[in-house]
Amino acid sequence: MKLSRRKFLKSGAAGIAMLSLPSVASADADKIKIGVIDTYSGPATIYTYGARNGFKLALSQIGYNVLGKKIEVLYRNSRYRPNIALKMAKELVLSEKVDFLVGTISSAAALAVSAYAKSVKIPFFDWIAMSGKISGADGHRYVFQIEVNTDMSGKAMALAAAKEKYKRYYIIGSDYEYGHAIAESFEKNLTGLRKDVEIIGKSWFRVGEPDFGPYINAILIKKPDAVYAATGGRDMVPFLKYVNFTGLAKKTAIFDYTATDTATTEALGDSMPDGIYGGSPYYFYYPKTNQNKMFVQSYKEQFKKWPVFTSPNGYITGNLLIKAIKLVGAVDKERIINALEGMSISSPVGKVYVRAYDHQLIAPVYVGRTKKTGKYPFATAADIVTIPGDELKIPISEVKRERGL
Amino acid sequence: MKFNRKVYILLILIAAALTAPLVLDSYSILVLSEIFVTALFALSLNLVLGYGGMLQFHQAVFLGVSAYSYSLFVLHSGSFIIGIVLGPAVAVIFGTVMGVFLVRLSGIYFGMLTIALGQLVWAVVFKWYSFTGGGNGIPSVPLPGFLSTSTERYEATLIIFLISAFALYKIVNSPFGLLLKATGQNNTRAESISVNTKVVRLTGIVLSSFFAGISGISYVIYSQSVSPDILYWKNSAEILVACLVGGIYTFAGPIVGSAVIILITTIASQYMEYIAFVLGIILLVSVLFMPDGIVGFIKKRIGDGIAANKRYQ
Amino acid sequence: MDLSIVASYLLIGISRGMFYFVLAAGLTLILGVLKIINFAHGSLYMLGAFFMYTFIGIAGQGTGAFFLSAVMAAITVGFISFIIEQMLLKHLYGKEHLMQMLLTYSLVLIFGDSVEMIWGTDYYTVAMPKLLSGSYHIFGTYISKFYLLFLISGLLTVVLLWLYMYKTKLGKIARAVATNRSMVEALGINADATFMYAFVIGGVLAGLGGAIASPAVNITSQMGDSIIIKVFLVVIVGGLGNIWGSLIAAIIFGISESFGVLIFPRFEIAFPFAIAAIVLILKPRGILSK
Amino acid sequence: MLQIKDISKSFEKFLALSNLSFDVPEGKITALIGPNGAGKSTLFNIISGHLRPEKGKIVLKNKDITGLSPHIISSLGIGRTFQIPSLFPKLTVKENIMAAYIVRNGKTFKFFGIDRKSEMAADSIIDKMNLSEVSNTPVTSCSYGVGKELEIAMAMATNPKLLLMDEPTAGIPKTEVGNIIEKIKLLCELEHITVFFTEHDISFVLSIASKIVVLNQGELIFEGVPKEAMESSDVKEIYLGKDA
Repeated sequence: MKLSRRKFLKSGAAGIAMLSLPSVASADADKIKIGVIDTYSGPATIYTYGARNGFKLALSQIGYNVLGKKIEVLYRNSRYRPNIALKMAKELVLSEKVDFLVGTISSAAALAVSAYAKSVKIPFFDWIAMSGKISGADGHRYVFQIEVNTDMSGKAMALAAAKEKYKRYYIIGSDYEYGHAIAESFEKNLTGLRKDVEIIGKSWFRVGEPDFGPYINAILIKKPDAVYAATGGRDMVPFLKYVNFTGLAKKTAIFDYTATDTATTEALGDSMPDGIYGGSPYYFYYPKTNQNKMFVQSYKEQFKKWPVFTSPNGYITGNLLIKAIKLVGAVDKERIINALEGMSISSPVGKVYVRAYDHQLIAPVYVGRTKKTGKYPFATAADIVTIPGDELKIPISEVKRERGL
Repeated sequence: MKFNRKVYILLILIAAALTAPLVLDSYSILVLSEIFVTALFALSLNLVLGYGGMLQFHQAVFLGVSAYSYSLFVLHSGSFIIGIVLGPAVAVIFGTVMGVFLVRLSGIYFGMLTIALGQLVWAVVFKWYSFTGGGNGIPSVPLPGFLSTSTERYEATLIIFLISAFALYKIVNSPFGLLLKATGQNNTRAESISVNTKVVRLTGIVLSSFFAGISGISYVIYSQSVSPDILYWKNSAEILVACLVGGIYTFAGPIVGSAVIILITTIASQYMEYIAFVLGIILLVSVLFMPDGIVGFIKKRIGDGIAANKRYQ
Repeated sequence: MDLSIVASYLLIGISRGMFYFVLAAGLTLILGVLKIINFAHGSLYMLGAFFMYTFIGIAGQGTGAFFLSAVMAAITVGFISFIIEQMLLKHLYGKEHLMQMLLTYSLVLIFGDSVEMIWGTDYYTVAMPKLLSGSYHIFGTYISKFYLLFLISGLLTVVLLWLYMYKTKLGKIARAVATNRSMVEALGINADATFMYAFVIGGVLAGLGGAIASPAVNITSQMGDSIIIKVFLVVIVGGLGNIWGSLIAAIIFGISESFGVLIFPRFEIAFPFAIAAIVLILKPRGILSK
Repeated sequence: MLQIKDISKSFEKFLALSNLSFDVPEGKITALIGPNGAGKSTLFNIISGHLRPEKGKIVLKNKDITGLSPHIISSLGIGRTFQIPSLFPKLTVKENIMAAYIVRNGKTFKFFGIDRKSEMAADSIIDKMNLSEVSNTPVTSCSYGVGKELEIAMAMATNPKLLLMDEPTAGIPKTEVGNIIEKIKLLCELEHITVFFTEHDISFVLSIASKIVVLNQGELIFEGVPKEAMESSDVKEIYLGKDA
């Protein structure tokens, strides 16, 4: 086969790639490296900075040092794109040789990184993404869900709604994984608790929808008793702004998980309508335990901001990891995972624990209604009801069924 | 057989690429296999863009459709070989169906239709939650046994790239290749020498979708996961940038362009935040000062060089 | 559905359509005159919103301040378009359209990140001016006053564009250039001036679009992405370069979307792409073409 | 060879051709003359299939070819050269010619290897048209004259029965015109190709054409031998103005 002379050299340019990449890390023993992948641009930042700061607080409280080993944390911005998050996870594991992976507000990214973590046997802690599949259907030995997931939060909102007198519900939500998952869980639990409840309509808007007019108008026409809004991190604020200036909140009750969370109320300021039912795994002003007061005080000191619902998740993740490493006495991943299974820890929201079977954090949810009390320049949650984690957790038989075992 | 300097260099490069896993650390190997996947994908685009003169603004559809077909088929039925064949086959079906409509248009209209059709496929894959996994895509896609280690996966992407690139090189320099180039450069003149330009352009689109389909399989081998992102138009724009930076009127341009873009983004992402900004500047400079791309620029330099010393001989 | 509900949806649909038209008009003007797709149109829309945020910060919260800031934001984006055209695009006029389009795409990448460098990665939102917050109780339902803003700016765009295209010398030349550029140059008229004006007007309209949308959306570097794909489709259906075609197409899209919430199944997001593909295949010159 | 049967064509309001009828004899050189805008190029585009007439028929050797797509008409034996050389800019001179042969030899869908036959045929035409020195240079870097000659070479490569030549001497310096005339005669006598060309320079036409067709504003003014054309008052009227 005569190789034609002229052009074929050019297609051999693969050689240019021969120069070896500046792989930084050498896996020295006296350092613990943690890789954090999350979305650090755009609207998600009000939640992702919260988790990161909680994590930093936990590590700074032990001077970034455990068992004489220095802790180094590397942050990567995956810009909400799953394939970029996966690529960064590979870079952190293969090039930086990190011992643990932490991250992601986006459920799609969490699932992708979790699958990769399983293949390289590196523990991955998901601290914001709430999809039930992370610890449920797609759960495995190397993933930990340090966040109340959609099954639990949907159930919490259903428990709160069941106490009220509303019968005709309209469901509206962001058209992606989180929106569908939490709306499904809410509907399943509520119709289970209250046989008289009826879902009179559903509609889904695109993430980043600029104009909610038609969607709110459709609700006004159907005149429901109450609306369940499954709005994710990127649509929460614009949606509630629309609810405010169309006066929808005055005409119908509204349930929206994390609507009462400080990140949301602070962003909306005085355009946050009163009386919105919201659930959140944490408020900086509730529970009124002194551990929470100390957490809030040192958080505000270090970051000049109120902690949001993701801050304790970061804090708990850090403390769980430190406690496990100290218990095991070495950076031995398999033994650390065994130590973490069933481990309980005291936290700003009281005693919480990691369920052994599916590595799901069992923590409470506090449901209240938004109210501008004037104490802060933003609304806070009023008449808060605590729903303990054990009441929210999904039976292990259900998890087994989801995993098809 | 008389080999000359250029072919020797090529053989050395291929040998070096084949033996890379012995020398380089596993992350560099991963980046290299990403380069081979992207380079093949860029070559498939350039068949219609540089040679065929068609504004294909959404080539990622064919890669995505092939990757998804393989993943969904293997998840449900498990037989890898059929999955590997199915990927490019489905890509060719999409290429043909879209091509039949695309060849009726030209220029901007052709480009806009590629975006409209491509985004239609993205929207369906993104929304068909029950079948394609919607926004989550398929986080982990099973691969055949012989591709279990990262080195095996690397060699697979390399060999797929070498064979496909060689085939594409042969096609570009074949009689059909000549007619495709002719049609791309002057459609009226091609018609007046009895070239059935619609059929030639359609064949070009179908061939390009076939090779994009192969790069879809190579992509799944490299990333082991698929998400709707790979079908989004921005993914097609990024590969268009790679082709232009490398040089769309040369064969090796897309390969060099892909290597440069991936190396820069990979290295930059370890140190800085704003990778898109870097890419934007590179594209701006290429468009304004190096429209023929890196390879085109070098070729002109060598060309002038040879012409210059000819005059002095 | 009784008449008042249909009427409420028509009103919302038309005002949404007007918003799309503000963006589509600029894009199709550039397409008609320069024969290129301005991929950076979405980034200019985003810049409009960011400048609006900055000017509102300076001008304050009053309704007058809102409109002044909107105009200022639009003009600033127009000025940026002027710089882009004169410093960058102008050098490529002789070259292939692909090069010009890739230049606009490089701006998408550059603006996306520079916005985060300048304004930071936090996200911003603009308070709704008092005059526009709340809603009217008409047609038996609540129509938010915010739509007034869309309607006014849409009508304003229609009038201004009509004046420019039919009443000014440059506008007439622009129309001539859109139909047959070589003929215009053969007559010794400098087409480049019309390119500059078309690109700047396109920028002003994109900036205005961003400014008027700012109270309703998250102002972030990704805000341009989803809306711009929709505006592309409006331009296709209206006919590339056909401003009045894009007006009709924008209203059709607005109405079909606002009714879509009630009727379309979950695949609603795929419909606009399908419509655009069909129109391109059957009537490439758009719905108004003969 | 070719019959034009009452062809009419209008662009919106402008009437380019109105029921035009004449025929082009086989084996001869026929000239189509008339002032600019008389409809010469429009007629050529209709014959070659790039435009569709509203009314009338084009018949090639008693086969109706009206409305067929350009590549089919070309494959039926109608070659074409353009007023401004329209070639494949980035391809070399040899590749331009080879393209025509590849189609002719039915090798359009040969995806691998080389078409030896087309290469040799192209080389022979290049020698015949003494273009060998520029054979491997891309057309963009060739002179205007080479472009004109390449047009003729490519036309010959398609082995046409009828060759439409749109102003073959346009842009050629006076000294070179003789060379082009020789080439056209060579095409007609040696290769037995019927030539039908447009021109607005009367003197060149008289020396070469055996039949002349004169158009003005889309209407047929005169059809016949060159000698008669010179005497016909209508022809003089268009060219020399009213008071001639």
